[in-house]
Amino acid sequence: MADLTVRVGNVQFANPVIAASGTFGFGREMRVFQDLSRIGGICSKGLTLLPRAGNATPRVAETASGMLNSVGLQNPGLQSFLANELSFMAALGCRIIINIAGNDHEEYLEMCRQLDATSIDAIELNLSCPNVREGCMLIGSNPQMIEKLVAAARQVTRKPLWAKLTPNVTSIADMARAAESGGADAVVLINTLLGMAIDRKLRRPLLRNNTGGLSGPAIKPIALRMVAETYRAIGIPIVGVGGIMDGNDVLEFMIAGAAAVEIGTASLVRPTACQDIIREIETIMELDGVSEVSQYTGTLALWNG
Amino acid sequence: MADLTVRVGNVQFANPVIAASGTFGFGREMRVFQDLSRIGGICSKGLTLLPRAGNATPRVAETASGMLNSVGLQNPGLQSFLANELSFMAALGCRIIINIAGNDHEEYLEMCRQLDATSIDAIELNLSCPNVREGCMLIGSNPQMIEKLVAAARQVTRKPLWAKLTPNVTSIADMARAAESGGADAVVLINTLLGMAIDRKLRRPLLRNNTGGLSGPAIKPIALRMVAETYRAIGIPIVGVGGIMDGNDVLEFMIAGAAAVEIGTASLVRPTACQDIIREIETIMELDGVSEVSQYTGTLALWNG
Amino acid sequence: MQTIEFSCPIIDRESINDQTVVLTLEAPVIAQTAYPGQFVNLASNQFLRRPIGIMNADSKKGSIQLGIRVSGEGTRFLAGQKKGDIVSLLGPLGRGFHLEGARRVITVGGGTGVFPLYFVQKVCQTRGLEGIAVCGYKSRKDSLLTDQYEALTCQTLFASETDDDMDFSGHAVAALADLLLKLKPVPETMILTCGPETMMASVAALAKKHGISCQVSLEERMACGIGVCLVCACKIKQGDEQESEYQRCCTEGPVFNAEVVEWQI
Amino acid sequence: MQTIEFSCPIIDRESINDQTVVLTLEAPVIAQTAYPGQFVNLASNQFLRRPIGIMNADSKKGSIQLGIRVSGEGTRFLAGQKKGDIVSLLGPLGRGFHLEGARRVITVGGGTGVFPLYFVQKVCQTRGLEGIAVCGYKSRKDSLLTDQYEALTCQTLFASETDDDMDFSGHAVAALADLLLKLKPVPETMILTCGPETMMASVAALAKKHGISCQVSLEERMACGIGVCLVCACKIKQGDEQESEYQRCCTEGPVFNAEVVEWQI
Ligand SMILES: Cc1cc2nc3c(=O)[nH]c(=O)nc-3n(C[C@H](O)[C@H](O)[C@H](O)COP(=O)(O)OP(=O)(O)OC[C@H]3O[C@@H](n4cnc5c(N)ncnc54)[C@H](O)[C@@H]3O)c2cc1C
Ligand SMILES: Cc1cc2nc3c(=O)[nH]c(=O)nc-3n(C[C@H](O)[C@H](O)[C@H](O)COP(=O)(O)OP(=O)(O)OC[C@H]3O[C@@H](n4cnc5c(N)ncnc54)[C@H](O)[C@@H]3O)c2cc1C
Ligand SMILES: Cc1cc2nc3c(=O)[nH]c(=O)nc-3n(C[C@H](O)[C@H](O)[C@H](O)COP(=O)(O)O)c2cc1C
Ligand SMILES: Cc1cc2nc3c(=O)[nH]c(=O)nc-3n(C[C@H](O)[C@H](O)[C@H](O)COP(=O)(O)O)c2cc1C
Ligand code: FES
Ligand code: FES
Repeated sequence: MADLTVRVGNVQFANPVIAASGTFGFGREMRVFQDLSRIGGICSKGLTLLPRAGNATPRVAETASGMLNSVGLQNPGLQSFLANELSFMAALGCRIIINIAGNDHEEYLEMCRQLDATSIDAIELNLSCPNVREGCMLIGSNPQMIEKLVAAARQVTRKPLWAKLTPNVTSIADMARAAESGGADAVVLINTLLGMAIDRKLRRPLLRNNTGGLSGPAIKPIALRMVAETYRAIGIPIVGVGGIMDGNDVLEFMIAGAAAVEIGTASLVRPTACQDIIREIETIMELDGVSEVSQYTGTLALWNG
Repeated sequence: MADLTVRVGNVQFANPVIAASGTFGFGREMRVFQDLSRIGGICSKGLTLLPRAGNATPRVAETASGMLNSVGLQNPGLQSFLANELSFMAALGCRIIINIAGNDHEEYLEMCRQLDATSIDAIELNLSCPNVREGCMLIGSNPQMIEKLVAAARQVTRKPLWAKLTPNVTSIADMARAAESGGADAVVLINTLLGMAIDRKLRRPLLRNNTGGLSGPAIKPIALRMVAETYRAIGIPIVGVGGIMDGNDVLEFMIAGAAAVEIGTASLVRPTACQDIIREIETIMELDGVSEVSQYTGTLALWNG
Repeated sequence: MQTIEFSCPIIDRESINDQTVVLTLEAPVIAQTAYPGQFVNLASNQFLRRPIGIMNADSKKGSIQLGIRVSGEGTRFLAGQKKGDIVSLLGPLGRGFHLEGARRVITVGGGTGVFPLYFVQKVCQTRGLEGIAVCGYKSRKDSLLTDQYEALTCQTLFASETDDDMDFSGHAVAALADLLLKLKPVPETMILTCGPETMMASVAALAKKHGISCQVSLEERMACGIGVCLVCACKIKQGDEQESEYQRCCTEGPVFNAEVVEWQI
Repeated sequence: MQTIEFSCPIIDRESINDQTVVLTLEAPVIAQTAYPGQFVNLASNQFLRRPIGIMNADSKKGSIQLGIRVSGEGTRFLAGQKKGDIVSLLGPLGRGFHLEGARRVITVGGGTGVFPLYFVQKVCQTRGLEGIAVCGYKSRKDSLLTDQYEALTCQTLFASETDDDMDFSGHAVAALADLLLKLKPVPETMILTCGPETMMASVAALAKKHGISCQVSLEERMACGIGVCLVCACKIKQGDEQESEYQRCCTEGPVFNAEVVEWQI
């Protein structure tokens, strides 16, 4: 039997497949499609300190091999999550990562404090949501702010801290190094690329928020490059995300340097994606004659010259 | 009859459709497929001061709704171009833009000097090629260097100067503003996004150059967003590029703020793309009841609130 | 674990007009449980799935019907599928119309809105409820399912905005207004509507004026259709004092009580 | 303006084995002008076109044949096309084999390389040239076009790496070496080869040893196929002193004289 376990820092996962934030809710709806105890982990929808209604609709536009979303962090707020959802998630039997976004530094810290006492496995600091005005991408495109925030969070919680970074920057490696310096346990690459779709007849953006985040296979080459680039720049683990649709994609991300991966948009078009992908990984490992999936991580041989 | 003429600064084009650098050669091969005197203009393959052999192969990888290329500016060098290709291009009957890339500041200037005496219609400063080690993207991701280079080029040529910018930056508007401050006549948005494709079996990048530039419909939402964002930041015209496949796409870019557009990858999969797209624009204008195509430019009504 | 069907063969395909087809799919599990107002999310040759309302379900034959109007690439592909082709779909999804306690059910459909409401009238027939179907079209040429509606026990009222040769000449809302004036009121009457938002808002206003309860089927752009991505938000009014909140069209909807809907028009 | 055909109906489709088909397309203009070694660039359900060598052209019937081996999504789609389906293609593209001045033409094909070389032997037959076709396969099960080659006037030599029941047991290169030893030399002999790069390099070395001129058909990943994108570069040696330079596989090639090729292996 293939050994699918991976470690991201001190946290062990049954397999490298984690459901990405914002594409799996809190797991409730997905139970119908697969046995959630068998996937590596679930990352919650992005939570904020106070409840957020999110942006006006339309919030989605289809693009070539991808989609734009501008949900804008609609969520019930941390308190309601802790009261109504956490125990449900905690009972699912897979690793639970909580994705949090703050309007400012202090909001992030307050959420970290509140999560410290819970049973969750890691906190994912969303430094990359392109659909809200404050916090997030503003912090995530500034290395000083990243380092400062991660270091401060490090002080208020013992939970593993993952920094989820935005690709909308000149140097992703600089951002990842900042997160590492701040004491992050892992970086998560990538969130969505800022994009726009236009309705020619109306001469209006299709999204009511004007812009949105691009996800799906369209962005995979960019994500893969960022993982490979960052792998050479930092020592902490990388969780790879962006356009992963099948088991082969997962292994490409691992070869590029990812210790584990997150599956986002794939779950929206194929609700059984996570489960299917785990099976596909097993099949390919047999084909490749690899017995431990973690052996793929960082084995990319660059061409030189 | 619809009026398809557009102006980019002082240069008038018969229509907004320009063949993008690197996807149309110097026009020779494309004559078979269409009457080149009827397209708006042709932008040459990127030229360097000295001949360049380009990168090792494979130089292409297919991706979801796009492709990666790592040609690496293979070209015969400016001198050979001037001796053997320019007169051919000049006789085609459409606007001719020459795309140039330097290893350093001085090489750009030397090429501008040499082009000043020719009959070409504009110089496109390639500040954005992701496939070469020096110049290009390094300059193009630093506002100070952009401004300095454009200003210096402004001193050595009276030709219209277009600055072709890279999307691999945190703020495209900052780069465009720098080009404007330097005295550019237009900015061209966008060149390719840096990406990677991996061969799982070989655990090697598919491209011999490891990384390549992502083009095609996959990147259209990013290009469109950058055009719309930049349109609000600068006063000089924008030439829109990135994933344009049909006439509707052209008009979306114009609505977002482009005065004209360039067609790249579309010509590779459909050699008649430029011609077809011009026809499609005419058809849509009739549908939209618009008589002058330039009336589309910058008419995007953003949602507010 | 609830079964959610995936690959369904097309067992029949009928062209309704040059833009519209009715596909009959073999989908026994969906046919068993689906009720009017629910939808399926269909894979096509495009990236995202496409939500289509369920037009009919035959639990005996194990088949469902979908009425599809070509409005872009995805529906063009789906409408072009042939007998024997297999489509991937998820369903039944969402919350449909509640008929509990109804005695008379008036449906008001506009355009493709007549498709899911056909299922409503079919169920009324089965349950022996009085049904009145108001169907509004641009013109006779654009009319859909008139024969099928007429074959049901419900009373039908076909309205055409531009032609004089249907039952009512004018908009479906005007037809309803006319109907409600002439009709002898019955307690436990319900108005169910599906169609363009402006039409549904007017129907809802009319229903309110007459004191009749009203349910509307909203349309929002969707991705997952199963409640996880939150792109399909609809503004729904809460209790009197509270602000309205976003609910998921695909999960809490697509059918809502008209009173709680905050119209976007 | 030269006509470049676009939409060609498939008029015949033959399965060669479970991975390979031969498609016959109606393409009168290409059939008229194509010569062996040229290729077409075919649209599929993937983003980029797919280059496929021309296996045969019948100028009277106005048709061409393509031999396609499934190696990924694009070729799977193409191989799955049926009679009557229309494919979009560009061609004929590139520079093929030069047969001018030849008296004896030896073709050495490996795997799908036997497809374009069939066209060579067909032309040899028409022109009354002596033809010898060496075709190498993994095993008899993987053999391709043996009947078709046998129906030509050329001498055939089928080599199988693993089976003993074909003409030669061993690699195509070994078969060629054997042949060249036994064969009475004729002036103006040419060796034309197409297949895996290692095979072609060995064939070229063997030809050189025997003082026979040799042409090879290179394969590079392509995008446009028409010479504008420069992704398909092949390293080609210049005059003795000069460095080798990149030439376009799709335009200056795919066929090159073996001596100028700088092998990448
Ligand atoms: C709950 C529900 C039930 C529906 N029932 C039916 C039905 O029974 N029959 C029918 O013909 N149509 C129905 N529709 C509309 C149908 O989903 C759209 O016409 C279809 O998605 C358009 O896809 P396209 O590729 O043809 O068009 P495109 O415009 O190319 O689609 C691009 C994107 O926009 C979305 N989109 C476009 N139009 C709509 C729309 N009106 N509503 C929601 N999303 C849209 C698509 O899903 C896709 O993501 C229903 C929609 C919803 C939400
Ligand atoms: C001049 C020329 C003539 C050819 N003639 C034939 C022929 O007669 N019969 C035949 O079966 N095959 C032929 N091939 C190979 C054929 O083009 C590839 O098998 C095909 O492109 C693979 O596409 P895919 O989508 O199935 O595979 P994928 O691996 O999914 O393709 C991905 C990308 O890689 C490229 N690619 C993959 N393999 C090759 C390859 N071997 N050579 C070039 N590009 C490749 C594809 O074009 C595509 O861009 C020829 C190739 C060239 C360059
Ligand atoms: C509808 C939607 C909602 C998302 N919400 C969040 C979020 O709340 N927090 C976050 O960090 N990322 C969010 N993301 C980004 C994804 O987690 C992921 O980083 C991105 O979509 C790229 O991966 P993919 O191509 O596999 O989808 C969201 C993505 C989508 C499509
Ligand atoms: C094969 C290839 C070669 C290119 N060469 C150049 C070049 O020499 N100079 C340049 O400025 N851009 C070059 N580009 C970028 C294009 O001009 C264009 O900016 C980019 O491809 C995005 O547009 P598209 O999606 O329409 O292709 C090249 C693109 C491709 C695909
Ligand atoms: S469409 Fe995803 S939540 Fe409704
Ligand atoms: S494939 Fe474009 S130049 Fe050869």
